[in-house]
Amino acid sequence: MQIEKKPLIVAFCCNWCSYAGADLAGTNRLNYPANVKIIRVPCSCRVNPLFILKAFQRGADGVIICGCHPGDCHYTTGNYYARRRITLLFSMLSYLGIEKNRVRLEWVSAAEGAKFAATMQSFAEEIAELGECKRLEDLRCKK
Amino acid sequence: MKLVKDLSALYEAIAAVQELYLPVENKGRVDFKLYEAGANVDIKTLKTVRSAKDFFFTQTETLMGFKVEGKNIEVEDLRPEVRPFVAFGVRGCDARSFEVLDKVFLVDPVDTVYEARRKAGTVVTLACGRPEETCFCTNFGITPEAPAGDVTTWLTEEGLYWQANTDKGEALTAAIAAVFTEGDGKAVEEQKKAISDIIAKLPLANLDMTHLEGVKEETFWGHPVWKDISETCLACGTCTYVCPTCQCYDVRDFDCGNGIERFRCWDSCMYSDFTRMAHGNNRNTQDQRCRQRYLHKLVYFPRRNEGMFGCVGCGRCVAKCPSKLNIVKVIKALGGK
Amino acid sequence: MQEMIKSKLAELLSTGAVTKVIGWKRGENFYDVSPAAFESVESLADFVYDDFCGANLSKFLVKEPGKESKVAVVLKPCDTFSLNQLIKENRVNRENIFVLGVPCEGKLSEEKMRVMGIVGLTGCKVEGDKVTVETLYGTETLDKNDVLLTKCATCHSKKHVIFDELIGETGEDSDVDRFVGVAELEAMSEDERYEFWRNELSRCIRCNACRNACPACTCEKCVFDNDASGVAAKSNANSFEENMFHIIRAYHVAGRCTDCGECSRVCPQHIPLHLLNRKFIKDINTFYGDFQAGADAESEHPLVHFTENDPEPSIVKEGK
Amino acid sequence: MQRIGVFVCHCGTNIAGTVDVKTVAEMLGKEPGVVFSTDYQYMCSEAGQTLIQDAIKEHNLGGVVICSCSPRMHEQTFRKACAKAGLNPYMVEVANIREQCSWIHKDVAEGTEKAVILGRAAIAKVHLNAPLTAGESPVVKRALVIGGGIAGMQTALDIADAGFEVDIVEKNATIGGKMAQIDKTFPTLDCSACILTPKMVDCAQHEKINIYAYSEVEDVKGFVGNFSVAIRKKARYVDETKCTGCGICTEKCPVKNIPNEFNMGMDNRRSIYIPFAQAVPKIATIDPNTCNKLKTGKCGVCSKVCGAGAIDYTQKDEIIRREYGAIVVATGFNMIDMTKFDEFGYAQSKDVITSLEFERLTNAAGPTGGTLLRPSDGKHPHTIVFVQCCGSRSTTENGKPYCSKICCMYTAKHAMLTREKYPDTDVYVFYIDVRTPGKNFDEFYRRAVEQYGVHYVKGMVGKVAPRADGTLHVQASDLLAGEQLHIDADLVVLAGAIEPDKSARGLATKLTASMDTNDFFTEAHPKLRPVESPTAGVFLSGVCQGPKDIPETVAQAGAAASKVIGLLVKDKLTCNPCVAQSDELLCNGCSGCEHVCPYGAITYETKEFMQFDRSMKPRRVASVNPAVCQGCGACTVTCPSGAMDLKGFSNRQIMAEVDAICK
Amino acid sequence: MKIDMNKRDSVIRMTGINPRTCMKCGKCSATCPSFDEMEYHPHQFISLVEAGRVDELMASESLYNCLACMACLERCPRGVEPAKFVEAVRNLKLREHGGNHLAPEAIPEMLDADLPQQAIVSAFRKYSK
Repeated sequence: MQIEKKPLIVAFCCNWCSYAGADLAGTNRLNYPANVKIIRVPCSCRVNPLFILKAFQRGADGVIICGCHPGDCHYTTGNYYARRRITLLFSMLSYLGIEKNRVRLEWVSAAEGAKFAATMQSFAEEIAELGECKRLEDLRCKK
Repeated sequence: MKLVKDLSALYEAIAAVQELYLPVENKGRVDFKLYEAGANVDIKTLKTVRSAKDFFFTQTETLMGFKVEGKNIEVEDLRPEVRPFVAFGVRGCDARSFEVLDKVFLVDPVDTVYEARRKAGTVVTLACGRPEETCFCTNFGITPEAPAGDVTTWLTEEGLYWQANTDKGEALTAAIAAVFTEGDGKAVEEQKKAISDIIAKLPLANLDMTHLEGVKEETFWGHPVWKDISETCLACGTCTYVCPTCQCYDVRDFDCGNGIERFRCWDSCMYSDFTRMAHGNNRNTQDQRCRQRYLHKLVYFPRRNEGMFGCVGCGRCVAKCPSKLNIVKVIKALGGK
Repeated sequence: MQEMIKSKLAELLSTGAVTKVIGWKRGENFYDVSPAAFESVESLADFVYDDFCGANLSKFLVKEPGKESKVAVVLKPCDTFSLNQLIKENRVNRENIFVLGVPCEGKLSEEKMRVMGIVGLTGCKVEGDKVTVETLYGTETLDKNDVLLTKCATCHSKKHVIFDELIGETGEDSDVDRFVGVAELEAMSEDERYEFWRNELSRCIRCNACRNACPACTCEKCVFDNDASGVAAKSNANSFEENMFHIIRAYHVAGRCTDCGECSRVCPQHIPLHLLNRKFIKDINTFYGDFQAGADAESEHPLVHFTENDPEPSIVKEGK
Repeated sequence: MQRIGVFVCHCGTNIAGTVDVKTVAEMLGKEPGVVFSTDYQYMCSEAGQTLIQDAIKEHNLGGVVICSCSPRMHEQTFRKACAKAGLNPYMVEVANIREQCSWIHKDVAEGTEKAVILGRAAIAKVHLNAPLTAGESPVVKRALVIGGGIAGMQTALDIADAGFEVDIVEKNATIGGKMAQIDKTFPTLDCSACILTPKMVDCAQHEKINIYAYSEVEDVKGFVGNFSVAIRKKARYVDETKCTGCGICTEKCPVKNIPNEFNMGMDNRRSIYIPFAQAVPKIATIDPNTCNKLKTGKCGVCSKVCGAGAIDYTQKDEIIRREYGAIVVATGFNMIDMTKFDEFGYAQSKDVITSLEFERLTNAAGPTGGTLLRPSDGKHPHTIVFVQCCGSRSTTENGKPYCSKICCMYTAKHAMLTREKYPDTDVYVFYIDVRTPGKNFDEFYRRAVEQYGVHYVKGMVGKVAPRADGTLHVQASDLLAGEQLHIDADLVVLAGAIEPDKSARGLATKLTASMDTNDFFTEAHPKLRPVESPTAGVFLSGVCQGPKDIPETVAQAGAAASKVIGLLVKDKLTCNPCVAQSDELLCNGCSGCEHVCPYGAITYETKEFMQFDRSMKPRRVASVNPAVCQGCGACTVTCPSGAMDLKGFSNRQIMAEVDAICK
Repeated sequence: MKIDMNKRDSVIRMTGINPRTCMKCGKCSATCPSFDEMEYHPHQFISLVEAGRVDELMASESLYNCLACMACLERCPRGVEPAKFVEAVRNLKLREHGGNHLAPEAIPEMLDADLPQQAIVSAFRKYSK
């Protein structure tokens, strides 16, 4: 059962657009790395900065948040709030010297299966290049 | 009397035989750090921000683990391996604090982690060359000019005078014998005198503590000082965490995903969830919590420990409390009636 | 000045206009000034307003019952921003508060003196730009700027934004660039910034003084204290928890922090926590337009607001 | 700790092909709390569901994890199945090991490992699930149809016939849409107006249908069953209740040179106009941009000639707010702007026209009275070149990547009709592929070639250049002959790509309905829910969802209507139980959540709370209206103390998933 | 009919365009001003490259009948850019002549202040293997 330890990526996907986009990528058999693991949230605005930090604590090497394109939020405005929150959080992480490529936000619609797969592919490559996340790790979780 | 002229040679020599911890400066703040070559050692600054209790009673200490695999749980002993070490540059007040802590941790049931560290540690104290206005250790019978410890040292113009007091101290002295020369010790006597002169001028050196002798636990319970203090106490843990004698801790579990790490960490009686139990909390309001903190040090602890106060007068809380509330004010308020 | 304030407060207490005053009280020595509550005219004898009244008293109002009795509070200009913010968030009932605005020329820090190696402090006199300090080991004369509290050295406003009565004159917004420190860090490389913050945050003893002093941190129960939150912690077991606590704390007050600087003032380890909050303030100003929390009690804070043209998070990558 | 059952679906070979389902079931069976774990061929089948139900009863399961396809596919199926076995449906979690695992990975070891991890995450979540009960909300028994073309009309008629009230909002002065402009319809060649106008009249006369013509949707609030829509009724400057549609004003108006939109600008109308003779409602409209009276205050001729006294220059836009249970989008299409394709010379020559312009040129009510004449000189064209795929199937920025679907057939129709009416014309059709799937479609196209002698040439036109003598030099490929053709044409007709109406994008935002990259509305499921938008209560009719011809549009319109009827016959809708809830003991009353809630579901009240010293202290605390909350979670992140949490997606649940994934 | 997939791959690499995106509409050939002079027309370049029949193209005069006017590139609805394929086949031909036409060592003496750096880079790219 032991597959080589790859950089681990947690993807928070909004139920209405990005999670559906991920489904579409699957329907179209578009491959992206298996180390991307998706967590379904109702909306990108449901993603609490705590979840992102928690993911790093638990050993994630990259975290990506996907939501509906601005203006297309199923709940009208959720992704606009998410955009502000996430922008500020990302800026703060970078300010603390956390590699800024460790986190990403992408807008992926339900129709953009190809974009979803391509995004995950490129994000996984970026994270692989950065290697293991050392700056936000909790060694207790890595034993 | 043994004298060391080259301090860095001394550090190197100690570090060669044991782990050496000593005060290191970082951006104007001094704390005990593991010695490494080139470290910015600062033994002139009187007080480290954190007290020396960290040597024996660390802020967090992993105790055990539960490794979870499927439906099986395996218990692991995660207590750290303790290696012999030297705590260098400890002041008299902190040295006394170890005795206070011993009363808690070395009585039955003995705290094995604390005991292991206590046995492994050699305490090298340093006389307080420049006592400060926040110091009031003399009220507790501490002699800052000749502090206790396995080894006592004095930093003088000539160099560092060194005097081993215990077997552990002698052993350390023997292990690094090469760094010593002999000095006449005059400078030590002069320094002791100079320190005594300064102490005489310290504003808090002669507190009236008589009203605390032999009182009952409940004597001061209804005193108005608790409400006064709690009114602007922020309920932070600064006083507790800089205090060398505060010994309360919480045992918590951390879920690491694959299992649990059980650890203990300092706790503060200033916190609202301190000693919270299933039924709720013993002390619900901040005045009750403040009362607990000060009476524990001034009344409850001495009653159980032959009059030994749970305070060593280091003055850290005096300097660090964000609201400038501290034990000296309480001592005075209780005395004033 | 102090006497004028005292007599005003005495008047308020004696006429029954207020039943309690929150101010500062003289302690053991020149710098020993505690926030305190005064409930009688006699108790005001200990009232003090001087160069060491750095503490922001607005947060103590949150504890007030918020009904029936009225409380007077003495606020410096920067403290009034905090009060406004608390009113905006319904944490303080404006009707039960009497705000006495007092002018401020910058408060001093005895801790800064200690860091400069000046110890055994016994007395202090401020004359113009100079501060003369008496110690057990002699007398020192210092530049006032060098011993100002960090928050005062980069004061953003000397204007009272909310008050019922002023003693003296209110001032103006300052044109000091308070973001210099943030900009210096931004100019560093990622690795340098990481090292900088590691060095700072690794000293954190998790005493919670920053949180408990912060007028924006008024949660009934902090997530870090709430065992049900999933992120509760009482100590920093490792570097992650140091980062986590300070990132989330700064994040939770982002858009609400008035830059009162209490966090840095109370930190026993002198961690420049205000640099975290100011980073958020600077980002908000840059990304979403200038915003000063607490400048009024109405405007929506930037994180519960948006525009359709807000920048994307990729701006962080494009920037430095 | 819950007693959890794990059910791993093979989905035939869809999952089992790249995921070792036995191993997954075995591995997950070892997880804490899992008391039963198995795999099965098709979990969603009757037998699969029975398997789950039996296991729930036999093992007294408190939680169920199904490792199968996307929860967007079968979560409801499994929830219902579990509910039948007495388990609360919200104690079910689906681990998506098909779309997000087996289908994207080729390596079995990799797929299996990932499936196990996804299963663990679902187990971790179920441990923290709590039984939820859905509330109910009433349904407003009225539907709104946006767009009054054939799609909108058909939908409205079908809904109205079922006995529900329907409002049609049409942005133009009349309903009818594009079909009103078309001359004949393929493949039967019956007259478009003859079949459309009776429907328009039906709409106008139906007692359950109310038409808001010359109106637009201003904003949409609410949610399925309870939409509240503001409709802007634009000022016509004519009192609808008085105008008889006699048309005198449209003859007397002195402003004569306004390009007539109905005839694609190929003739003129007046400033006050009725779009066409059969317009519904047949009411005159003043064009405020060109009317002298409105612009300068001088004129007033129409007012003088109107016998009914219907002219009202002071009329203002009116906002009407109405409640609806369902909304149907039928916003239709337009042809893309052909001026961007300079190779076709559309902007250079009047004789290069679009197909819709060609329709008007051949229509009896058109600018030429139905005689095919060149727009430039009014002469009869002898050589006509039709170009297909103008902008369709193009990945360049001016074009559209999709096939516009209708062009092959209408071009065949145009070519055939031209040859029939004017046998002396040479007709060329340049095509890339001729696509004629449809009943009698290919026969129709072959007739154009075989009986009518239309020259079909495989190849594309590369250049259309106007010559000094007024002819058009057409340079094209004949790929089958391997030649470059040079044709001197009199008329070139471009079958331009069609695109969704520009208003659709803004409307989608108001409706929070999602769109694809081409601005076509996305359907809830491409196969199984083709007339529903993913946004509950919003339905799709006609070309707004994708290119369609008339019979398909009518069919889809009927389908959308039946979905709407299915919704409106219900008296109550079950609400989503995954809503926010506030913990009063933690709430500090800051109002952050109230500000970010898009539905106004959060209100505050002041309550007194006992303090530890037994005194009472008032505090504002938030409460959530579960019927209004839609469960987005915006409030939960705004709340610093975590007082606000979302049922079904709680902080602890999401963190548990994070933990499980990362361990 | 010689199939040479290596050459095909070289052309694809040089153009950076997948010839399979061509939908064989013929618009390139319809727009080509040199159509009549060419043995192989622009759309056929794409088809032949895709089929690996690059040798036929290399042997054909058509290579030099292309004016590089880029009309085909401009008009193509699929972004296939036939002109680039013609250019790529020309380059293949050039490189076939053996040796590098421009050695790296020769470059320094060609440098002068007036010569744009870009010209050297593109020449180097074109004339050396």
